[in-house]
Amino acid sequence: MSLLELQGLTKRYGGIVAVNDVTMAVEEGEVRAVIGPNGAGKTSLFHLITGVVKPTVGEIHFGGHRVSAMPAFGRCQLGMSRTFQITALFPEMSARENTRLAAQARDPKRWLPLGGGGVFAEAARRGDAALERLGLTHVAERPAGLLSHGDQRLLEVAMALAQQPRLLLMDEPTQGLSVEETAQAVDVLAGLFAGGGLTVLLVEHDMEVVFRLATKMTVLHRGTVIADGDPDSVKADPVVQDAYLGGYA
Amino acid sequence: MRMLLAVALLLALLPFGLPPYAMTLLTEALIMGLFAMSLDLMVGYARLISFGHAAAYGLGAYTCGNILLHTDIPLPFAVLLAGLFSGIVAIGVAWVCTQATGVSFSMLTLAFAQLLYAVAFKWTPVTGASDGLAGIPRSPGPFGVTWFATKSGFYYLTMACLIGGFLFARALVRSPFGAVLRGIRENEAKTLSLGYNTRLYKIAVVAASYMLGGLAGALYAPFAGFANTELLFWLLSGQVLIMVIVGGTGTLVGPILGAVFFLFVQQQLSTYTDSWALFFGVIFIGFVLFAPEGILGLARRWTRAH
Amino acid sequence: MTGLNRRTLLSAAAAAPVVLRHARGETPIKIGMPLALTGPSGEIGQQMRHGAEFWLKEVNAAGGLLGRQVALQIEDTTGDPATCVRKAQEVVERDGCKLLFGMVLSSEALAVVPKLAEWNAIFMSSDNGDGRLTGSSFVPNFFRANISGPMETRVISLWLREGQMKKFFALGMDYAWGHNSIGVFKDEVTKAGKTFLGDVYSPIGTKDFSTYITKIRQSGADGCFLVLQGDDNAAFLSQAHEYRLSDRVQLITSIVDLNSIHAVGDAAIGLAGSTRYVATIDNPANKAFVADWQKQFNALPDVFEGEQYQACKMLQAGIEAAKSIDAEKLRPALEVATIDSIKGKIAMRACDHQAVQGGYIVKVKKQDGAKYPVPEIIATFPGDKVTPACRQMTFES
Amino acid sequence: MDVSAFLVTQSLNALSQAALLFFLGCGLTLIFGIMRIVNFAHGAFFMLGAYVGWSAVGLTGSFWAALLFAPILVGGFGAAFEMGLLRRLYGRDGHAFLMVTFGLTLIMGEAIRLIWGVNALQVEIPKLLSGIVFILDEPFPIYRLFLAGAGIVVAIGIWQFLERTRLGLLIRATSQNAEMVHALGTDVRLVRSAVFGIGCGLAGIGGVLAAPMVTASLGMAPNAVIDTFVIVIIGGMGSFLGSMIGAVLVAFVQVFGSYFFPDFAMSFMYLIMATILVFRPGGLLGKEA
Repeated sequence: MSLLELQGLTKRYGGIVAVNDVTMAVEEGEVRAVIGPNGAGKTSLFHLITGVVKPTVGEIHFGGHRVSAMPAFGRCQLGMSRTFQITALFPEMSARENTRLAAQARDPKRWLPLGGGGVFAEAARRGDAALERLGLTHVAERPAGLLSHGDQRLLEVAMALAQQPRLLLMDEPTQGLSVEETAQAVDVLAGLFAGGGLTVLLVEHDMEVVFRLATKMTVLHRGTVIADGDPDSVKADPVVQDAYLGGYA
Repeated sequence: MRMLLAVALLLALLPFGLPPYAMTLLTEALIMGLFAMSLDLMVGYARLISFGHAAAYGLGAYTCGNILLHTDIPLPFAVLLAGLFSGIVAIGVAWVCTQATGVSFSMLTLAFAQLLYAVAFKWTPVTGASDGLAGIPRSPGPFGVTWFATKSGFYYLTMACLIGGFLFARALVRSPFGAVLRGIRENEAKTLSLGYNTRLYKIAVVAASYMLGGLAGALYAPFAGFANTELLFWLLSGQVLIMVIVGGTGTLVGPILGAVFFLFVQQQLSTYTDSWALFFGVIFIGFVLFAPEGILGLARRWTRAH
Repeated sequence: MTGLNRRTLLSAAAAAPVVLRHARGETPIKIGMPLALTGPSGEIGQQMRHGAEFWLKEVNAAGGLLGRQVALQIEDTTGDPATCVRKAQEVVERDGCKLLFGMVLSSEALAVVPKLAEWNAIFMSSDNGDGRLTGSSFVPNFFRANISGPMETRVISLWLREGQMKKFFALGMDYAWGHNSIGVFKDEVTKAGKTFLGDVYSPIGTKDFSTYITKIRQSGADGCFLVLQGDDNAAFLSQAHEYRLSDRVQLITSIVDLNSIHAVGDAAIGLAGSTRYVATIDNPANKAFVADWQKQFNALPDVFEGEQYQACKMLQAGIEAAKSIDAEKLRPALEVATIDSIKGKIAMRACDHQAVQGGYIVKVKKQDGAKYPVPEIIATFPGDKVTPACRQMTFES
Repeated sequence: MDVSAFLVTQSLNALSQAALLFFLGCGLTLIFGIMRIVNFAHGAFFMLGAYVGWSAVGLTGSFWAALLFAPILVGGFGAAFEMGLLRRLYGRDGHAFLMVTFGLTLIMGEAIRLIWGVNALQVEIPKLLSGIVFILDEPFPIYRLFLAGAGIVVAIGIWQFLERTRLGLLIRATSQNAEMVHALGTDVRLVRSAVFGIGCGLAGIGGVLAAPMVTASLGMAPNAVIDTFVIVIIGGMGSFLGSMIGAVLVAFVQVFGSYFFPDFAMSFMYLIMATILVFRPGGLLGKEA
């Protein structure tokens, strides 16, 4: 069984069909990118998977659990961690506190109202390890709100990593970054994914980024999956070429 | 910690140097301080701006008043029980109010408090309606000890509640639970997406806040010897919110200072002039313009400069 | 040094300047007066302050009491019982007041009276109407110089017995005073063989009285008894006038004061009711009082000004008889105190500390040349008919 | 009295009360829509309207002059307050506005007490409106008909103002997206001052119109501000139409509630508010929570 399975997933807003009968799967260990032109339904699909919105029709299974009606925080507890399209951090906390709070969410004693030194120590250890992996140790004590854009994006990834997720969901990880920042961020991410052990689902429309990072691709067009496979075969697919990639390939 | 000990020692010694009226005022200031600090748990740590915190105070006061009037439960236990009761009621209140966020949350808390106010006006057997409950005794005990009923004994009881409440609140905000609250304060959506069921945390903090606020109200009833509907009125909710802001939100100590400041300044001003409200208003606006971080922030800035 | 010694020393140090200032005589007699000077009841509080200050000037000009000057320590309570308790405690503990005036609202008084024994202080009320203060909530250190709510109602019902009206309805503010007064009224009119049709209570702060006016009209009553105060009273009278209610129903109010009349102007014309004090009472003491008052303020004294002055005179009589302000000595003296003042002869009653006094019924009429309508006395009733049995709120006969 | 007469007169009466609530609520909601702040001092502006109205009647002898003059003065004062004080605080959190407007409430209340005294002041209904008419044999004050009419006229006026005029367009645009309006070269600060002034001016109209019914008194502000909150919350903060619906709903509930269930008159308003917020956290016509 795949880690994440979507079956016949449909989301309608009034008369508009944002996601139409999508069936796809994410296997353990793959880095899958969902691509598609603006309005293809990428963000809606992402919201369905993370639990921000509930599907009109269809089922979502994650790690063997049916999560279609589960609230967002419940899915996180099963091992989904996500980053946002517009960076979402705790701006007044230090980078270290950000990752610590993220790691704490995986601790069964995360709600402890008194004491909790052990919880903090364990969370800090995981958080620091995540900062290290993304090369952010040198800014660990700085308030997150004062970091550069690039570092803020990476910090968000570090927060997700600190949760030791089974599935890392990334919504446009290079959105809003300058060309240089994008290049740097992609380098770091590529290194991270190359290390293995991570399962990633990312939504992105910068094709260069996608081809650099993804091992599998799903192409959405008007809410429907029009192609699925490894990057090379998708790139070669005439339907995809016609619908989206245009002159790129 | 050393600072806390010093303050506790100072508070403990004050009864030996202060005239009785100042003791009375100080006792009330400490009660108000506890009340304001309880609200800071919500406002300062989870950005839950309550416009109806008088509900906690009034619940505590009426509960404690009824316990003392109708049972033989000793004063200290009655106070604790009333605080606990207020906290339990809060779970229901919070469950409803946390359906909403932002201004709507504030308004729901206001609606709830005003509903309680309206109920208190009609539920004569329990609340005494518009007359309130008068002649609330300071029941002796435990073990027949009557010391808590004396002026200084009651002061020490209040002090113990304040310090205990403060230690509890401080442990709470420094715990893993408190870390999540700070997350909610800074970015609730992100906290939710990290896998925290934020609504439960909010309900829990409202309950803790109501419990301490109820404790303050529970102290007030035997302190003044009466409880009436004013203790549930929105004006008190507004005042305590101002105390928290004047003192400095998210600091626990600040709101206590804010309450003490509020009470003493009002007391002094109103002795000198009928127009005390005018000066009071000017002071608030002055704080916003010149000391946006409140009394505590002002004090910190001052100590840094010197 | 023990705590006790240190405290004594501190208080001695604090008292030192006062001693110096009054080196020739004794320290002044301080009377604490917590009052609602601001807030919704502020107008009554301000009247009480005027009345007390007027008396203060008079008594100090005549050499003070027991050879000591008298001083008032006035504090604003905003009409909030919690603040009132704090302020009362403050004037007692900080300023050393053993005598108290003031406390506009009965809720304030009810909150304060349980503390009087602990403070060893005497409170002379000039305004609190709640019957329970001299009834179920009676405490030995409380005295009431004014007419209480049940007494006002009694005056009205005595007047109604003689009148033509048969059927009555009542509207009161939804708090203790309203419920108490209407309870007495219901009792009284039923005993007089008349019909009580029903009652309704409006929440404090009601702005629109139209539904209540509709109810009054629908009831088919000849007369409607009103127990309203302050803003609510003014709003009701304005709106009753708007609806021409008084064309059909005689409005009878438990208390007629100049302030309300001034607030609603011609809308008050035709209103009948009891009053605690009115400047036109015909006796030499009142004539002198009104003349002096007019000289000072260029206005007529209003209800609470007169009542406060009378309360001051009552306390004065007690102090002069006891030759002390100590509660233990003053209490017995006050219990038998009598004065002949602006409302004639008035005697304090030992059994419940209620001053026995007559009541007045006035009707508001248009007077040529006057800016506002004026209340005119149309009936008076003697004290023995008006004052309830000891510690009771109901009446025999 | 027959049932239809009762229903008609009480409904008309509820409409007249709704008009008064609307003058308050509409201003508060406009201000919230533009500035995202809760103006605690709104009740104080309402009260100021009543007192200025009283003085204006005294000076000019005309209620109509007062109705013109008082809102201008109150609105001007509001705009001045916005320009002098509130303007410095944009970008700060909500606490700052709460404190400043609460402080202003205290200052205005006391200033009014110092200027006009503690006694309630009477404003006479103008001769033209002081009579009663008979509706299905039930007497009904002309002044209340006038109030209901004034409410409807002002509501239509504001609606047209928001829809048709340039300033109205700017106000709507600013409440949608202030940065965009700013980027398009309009001085958002002026829009804010104008809206704050208009909002306070509307409260001032309410004050002048309420004075003949309830007299000008110091208790007006605290009572008014809480009612106003309720209707704005019910309608949805920032929604003009919502404040209208909220005002009508609250007025009808109060009038009929206090008739049929006088014991619960005080609770109704809050019960409705809580119920609506639980099911629609943003209010009836509010956008979000």
